[in-house]
Amino acid sequence: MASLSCSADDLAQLLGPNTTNPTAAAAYLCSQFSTISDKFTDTAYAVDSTYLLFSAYLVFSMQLGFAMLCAGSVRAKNTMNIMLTNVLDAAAGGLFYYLFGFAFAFGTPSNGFIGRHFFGLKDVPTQSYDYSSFLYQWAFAIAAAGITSGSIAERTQFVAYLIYSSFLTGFVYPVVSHWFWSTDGWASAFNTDNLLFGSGVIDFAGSGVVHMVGGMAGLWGALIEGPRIGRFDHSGRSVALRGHSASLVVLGTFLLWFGWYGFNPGSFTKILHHYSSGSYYGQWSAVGRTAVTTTLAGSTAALTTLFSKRILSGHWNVTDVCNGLLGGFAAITAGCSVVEPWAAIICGFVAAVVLISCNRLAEKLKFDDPLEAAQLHGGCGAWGIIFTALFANEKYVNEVYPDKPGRPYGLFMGGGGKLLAAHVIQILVIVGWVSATMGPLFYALHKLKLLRISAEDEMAGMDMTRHGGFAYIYHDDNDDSQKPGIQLRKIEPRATTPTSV
Amino acid sequence: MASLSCSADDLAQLLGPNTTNPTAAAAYLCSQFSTISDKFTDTAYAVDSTYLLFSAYLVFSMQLGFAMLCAGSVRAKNTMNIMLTNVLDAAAGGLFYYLFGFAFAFGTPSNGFIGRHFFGLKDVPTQSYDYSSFLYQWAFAIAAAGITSGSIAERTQFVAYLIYSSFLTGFVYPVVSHWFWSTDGWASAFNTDNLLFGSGVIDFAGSGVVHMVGGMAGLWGALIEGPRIGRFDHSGRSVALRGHSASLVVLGTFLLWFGWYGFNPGSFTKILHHYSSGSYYGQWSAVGRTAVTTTLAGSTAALTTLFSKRILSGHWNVTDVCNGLLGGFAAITAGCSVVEPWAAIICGFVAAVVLISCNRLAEKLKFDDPLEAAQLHGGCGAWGIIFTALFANEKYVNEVYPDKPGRPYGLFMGGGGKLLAAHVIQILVIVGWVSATMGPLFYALHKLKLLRISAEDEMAGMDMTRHGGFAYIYHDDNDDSQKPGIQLRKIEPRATTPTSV
Amino acid sequence: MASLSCSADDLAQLLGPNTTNPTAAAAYLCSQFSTISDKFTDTAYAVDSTYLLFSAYLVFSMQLGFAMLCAGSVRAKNTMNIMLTNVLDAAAGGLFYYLFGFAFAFGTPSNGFIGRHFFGLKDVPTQSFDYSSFLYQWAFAIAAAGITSGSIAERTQFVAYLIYSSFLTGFVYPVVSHWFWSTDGWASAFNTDNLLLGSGVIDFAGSGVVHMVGGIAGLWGALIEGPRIGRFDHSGRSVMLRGHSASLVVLGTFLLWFGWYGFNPGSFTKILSPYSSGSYYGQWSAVGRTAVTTTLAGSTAALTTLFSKRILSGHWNVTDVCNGLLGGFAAITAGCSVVEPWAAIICGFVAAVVLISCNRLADKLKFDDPLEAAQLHGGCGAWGIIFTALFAKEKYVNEVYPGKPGRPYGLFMGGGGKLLVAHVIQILVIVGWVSATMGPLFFALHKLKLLRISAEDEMAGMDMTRHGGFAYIYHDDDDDLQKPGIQLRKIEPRATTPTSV
Repeated sequence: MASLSCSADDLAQLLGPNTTNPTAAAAYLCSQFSTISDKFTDTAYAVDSTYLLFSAYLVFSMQLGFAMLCAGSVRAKNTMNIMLTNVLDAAAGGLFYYLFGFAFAFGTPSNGFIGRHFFGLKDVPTQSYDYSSFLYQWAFAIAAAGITSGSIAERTQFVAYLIYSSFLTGFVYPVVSHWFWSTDGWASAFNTDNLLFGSGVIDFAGSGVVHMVGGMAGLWGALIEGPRIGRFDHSGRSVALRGHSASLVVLGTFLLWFGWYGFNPGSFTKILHHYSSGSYYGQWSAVGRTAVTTTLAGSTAALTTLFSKRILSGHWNVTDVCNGLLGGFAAITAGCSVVEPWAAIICGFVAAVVLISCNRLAEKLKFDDPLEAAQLHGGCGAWGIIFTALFANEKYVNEVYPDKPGRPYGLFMGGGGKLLAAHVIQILVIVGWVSATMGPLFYALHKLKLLRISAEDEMAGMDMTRHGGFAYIYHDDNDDSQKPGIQLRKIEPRATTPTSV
Repeated sequence: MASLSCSADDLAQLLGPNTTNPTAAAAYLCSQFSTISDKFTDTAYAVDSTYLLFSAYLVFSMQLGFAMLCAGSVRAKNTMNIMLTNVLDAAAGGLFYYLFGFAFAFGTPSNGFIGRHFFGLKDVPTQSYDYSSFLYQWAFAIAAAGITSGSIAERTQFVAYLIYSSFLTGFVYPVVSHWFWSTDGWASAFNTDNLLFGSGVIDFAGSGVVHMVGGMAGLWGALIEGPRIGRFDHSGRSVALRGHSASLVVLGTFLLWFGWYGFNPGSFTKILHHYSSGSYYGQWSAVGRTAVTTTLAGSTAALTTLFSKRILSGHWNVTDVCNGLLGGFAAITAGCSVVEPWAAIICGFVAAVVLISCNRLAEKLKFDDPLEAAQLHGGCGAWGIIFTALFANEKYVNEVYPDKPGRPYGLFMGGGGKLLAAHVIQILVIVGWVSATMGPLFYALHKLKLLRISAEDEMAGMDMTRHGGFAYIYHDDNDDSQKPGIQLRKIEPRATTPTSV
Repeated sequence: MASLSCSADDLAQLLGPNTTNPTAAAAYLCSQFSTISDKFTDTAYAVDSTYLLFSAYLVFSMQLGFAMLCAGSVRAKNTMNIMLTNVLDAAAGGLFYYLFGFAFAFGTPSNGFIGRHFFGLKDVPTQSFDYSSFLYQWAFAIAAAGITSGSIAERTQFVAYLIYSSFLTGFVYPVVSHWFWSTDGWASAFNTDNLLLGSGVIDFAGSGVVHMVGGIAGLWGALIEGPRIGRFDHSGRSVMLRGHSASLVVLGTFLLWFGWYGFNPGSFTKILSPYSSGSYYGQWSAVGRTAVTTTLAGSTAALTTLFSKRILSGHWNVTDVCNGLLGGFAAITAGCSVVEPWAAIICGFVAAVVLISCNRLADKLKFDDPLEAAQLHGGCGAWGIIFTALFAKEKYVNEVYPGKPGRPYGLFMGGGGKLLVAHVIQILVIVGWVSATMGPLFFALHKLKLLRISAEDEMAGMDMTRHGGFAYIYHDDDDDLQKPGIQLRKIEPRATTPTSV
């Protein structure tokens, strides 16, 4: 890349002694170029920060999406509970990620396992980490916790929730993101020293780091808690406990789709970065391509699910389509920046199949996950990691992860099996790490009777017993408001005039 | 515009033979300027791509707005159906627009009628079309399909929906957008060869291309299907079938408003474009002005509707205000970038009147459109096209559509009638083309008994019969969950234990 | 900061007479630098406009947040009413702010009390005010009106609402924003002539200008109207009148959080502004820091509220947590750009305590504010103003309000008490001004019987009596559809045919 650095000495010599004051002329010109160079630096910081901040805001809007998706997917009697967990994911996550999480994840210089600087944002901003980086990474961290809360919905004590959520956002997730995304991480593709298998793991926006971590944590939680009462009947047949509002599910899904445009294309973190200066093709094109692959993977997965479910269950089901869509997104997240658009279609198609199979398997094993979060984020996330190792395009890999020419790329694209090996290791390591940390935690909570609510509470719904009342009051007994103190009772219709919703 | 191109020969001559090495000095300086020029190119691409991508995300959020607006405007028993169509608009639209749509619309070089390159994004990115352009145009395409789905809501078979939606997004809409927006389009104001009436059609963000196309398609669909059961009683009087949730309507309307800031100002596609370099007035001001005209038109239409409806019907109606607001937006869309803010107020006022009149007319003709989509997007869209031809400001027209000085502008602004003639032709051509393509399609579906659902299904609601159950379950029969297999039954309250919300 | 201005004369002399054509060579080089300088100007305008416009869109999305929060917090029978007021805040606000408001607030040159240019955006754009500034300020203005509408919800005549809303958005709020934000304002920290106490008021994004104004206006409205029927029983005990949908409350809260990233960081209005050119630390870092302080203050307030309410009321309450969160945001708004992240945690903690205390006090005084808007925006807003005067950091104050070195800063940071005095004056002045304008207005409306609805209407709900029907119809009586004219009746369950959801 041509630079604007200017040597006044050289230029003075070129102008030569016949020029009246060559030194001053050269210094003058060089100072102009240096000013220009500084202004370009400023511009790049401003543009990239704008890009990163608005991407962070989009990713944050996914938390709203999760809240609405979860709320719509549970029964009305547990709506307040699940929404409170989602609000607190963001709020408690904000504090813990500020205090420890960001430091564990990106504190540099550090060893390959865990970061050890930047606690409480000390010494930030630096050359490479500005406040906007923190905000962006925080939005990612709370997404992981949000995934897990879906798996254990409708039957978990609120205190247990507070404990696991802090632990996940503050420690488990940051360590994983350190491994794969920090420049010091042992498996990071950005590692400047030595890359795992000469390649490192290409988990661009976190199919593994975010989705599998959240999904695996949910898997252990749901496994240890066991299914909700009534989810499997006495003869062992699966009974769908449908969520209370499909409108909220669709609202949440669309918001997640909207936010995913911050999640995937935003993961470049910089947009003013040329691949060859002065050309129309640069990182801005790669960002656009990432948005396109994301869209196509989700769309394909949605359509595949639509028709598969039509064949399997006989009706056109909107909540299944929404889950399929999200499965496609979770899968493309790892490879979104390094695959061709046509490959994204394959990714989405397989993701839908993976999700349906995982759900089948879960039913067989009597595993109950109200949001299908373990299947969706765990299963499709794992597929996404494999997919990337198969379809990563050489040119794109070298553009997105520059300065190491000849690095391995997708197996099916002729790039050999090294990337695949690295990615298999990623899956194993994530499964191992999350199982080794979250599994014992959930088990300890279980043994301490802190994990699952009582059967009576579960039947009555947590909103009534723990959260001060039901989430909805659609009918109004006007005369009730006259009666003192009837505040948090369960609303009982009167026998004489049975009311309805 | 001053450029940074630098001739080393010229500069060497200026420095002259007395300079020690004039050639090298000149080459050195010129290479610096060339580097600078390249960096400006990079910056412009990055800034414009950022602008376009985030605008595209905003436009995408309109799909969520449509979904919520439609969901709230239909009866509860058809909520799942209409939301599924909105999700699939986006998903199926993503695939079809990727495979054909974008190619038909913007594939260049091509003839004036239809594009023929870029199938499956082959050869993209080019100098003029990057991935972000595709994403932006896709978000527009699915909006057109979303409009139509509102017109035929609550009574259309799902299969019919899949067929017309693919056809509209994949062929009908792309061809129209080619005519008016592609540089090759026969009526495009960007056409570099010869402009229709020396002017071309100024449909900046698509009052005609998007809204009228969607509205006209909906008109034919709703006309061929006939009104919903119960919409007009035996004596022929109109009976309002109110939607099930005003909250969703307001949510959807606000989201559409939010997204319209991507739709209208975003249609500039570039923001780093000066009108005279170094001045505070440039395309960024025009972008801001467009956002202001959009806001004012919608606001005026909302207030006009509020007071008109108060006089006509006696109450302050929020859903009518929402529709009025959207009518104002649909109307200003064509001229948003080329009119003064005060003209936008006129635009909004008339749009509200047009919408009320169209609704009156529809009732007279026993035309039933659950979302008023044909009236709103068709009627107000047509008014918007006329409005632009009357009020387009000379200065703004020449800034937004540069390099052709002396082009016609608004009739009332002294610009002559040529623009009006071109715009009347636009209306006729859009009506003709959509009628000639979508009319026969709907008619064929009708004849094949694929269009309308059976009367029984319509009475029961499509959610129960086709989509696996009702969208909402606000009450919980706890004991039910114990009974096996009661999964998708209609929930019946029992006389013995009346349950409540 | 080094500039790119270039003197051809100087450069010609440096090149000297031995150069063949020194004048031409110098002119050539200088024209290149001038072109470059112009291009940087263009770039800065484009980047800053992009930043400001998207921030404005985010702030606009807060209106949607308000609408949903208000809708969920009132009883179902008044949903249409409150949502209509929120839609009209935006729409009527758009017109009035265009016609007068912006002129009163920012019309320059003017006196310290009120602006007097830019009516109907005449003479805009100027060097300092572009259309995008108007759009951004409009989004702020409607937020203030939105706050007030919450305080007087469920019992106010719609006409009264229209009157106060226009008056507040068109006059009261613009005058306050002129005082504290315009370069001419008598208490503005941007005032170029003489600063109040050598400091001016540092109300960066409007804890006082927006939140206290809205809150105090609401206080007077709610005080004059008195509590809702049934809010305090005969023995004077407080009876909760719970909102009808916690899902809408959470949706609204998250949208407000999302929008607050436009409100606070967006208030810089420019992002491409280096503090020292060529460094990684510039206004973009300050913008990011502002987003971080905002996040931390809200998060801390949410957690504090969660545990306080658990102790006080015995359950984990999601709507209280949402209110606490918003209280934290309202408080940090004044100082968000000039405090350290750790100070934001203190800010949020105290804000939660302030809100709880204010609510206690309100209960004691039998003051009824359905949204807690007076307590939240008034109380926490006032705390935010004090907080800023205590914790504003010297370095940040001088970066954000440059050009006046040695200005006072936070008392606890060693900056002396002048800032605190200025901020106490701000609180007094805002309370005085809003009381002197909105108090008499509400009182006059009250005396004219235009303020409060009749007791019968209040019991029946305004939707039924004024807005054409109930907001929700979750059950469908299919046979009803056949009967003509049964349109806006209250839905009564019938004993004979038990209906379902």
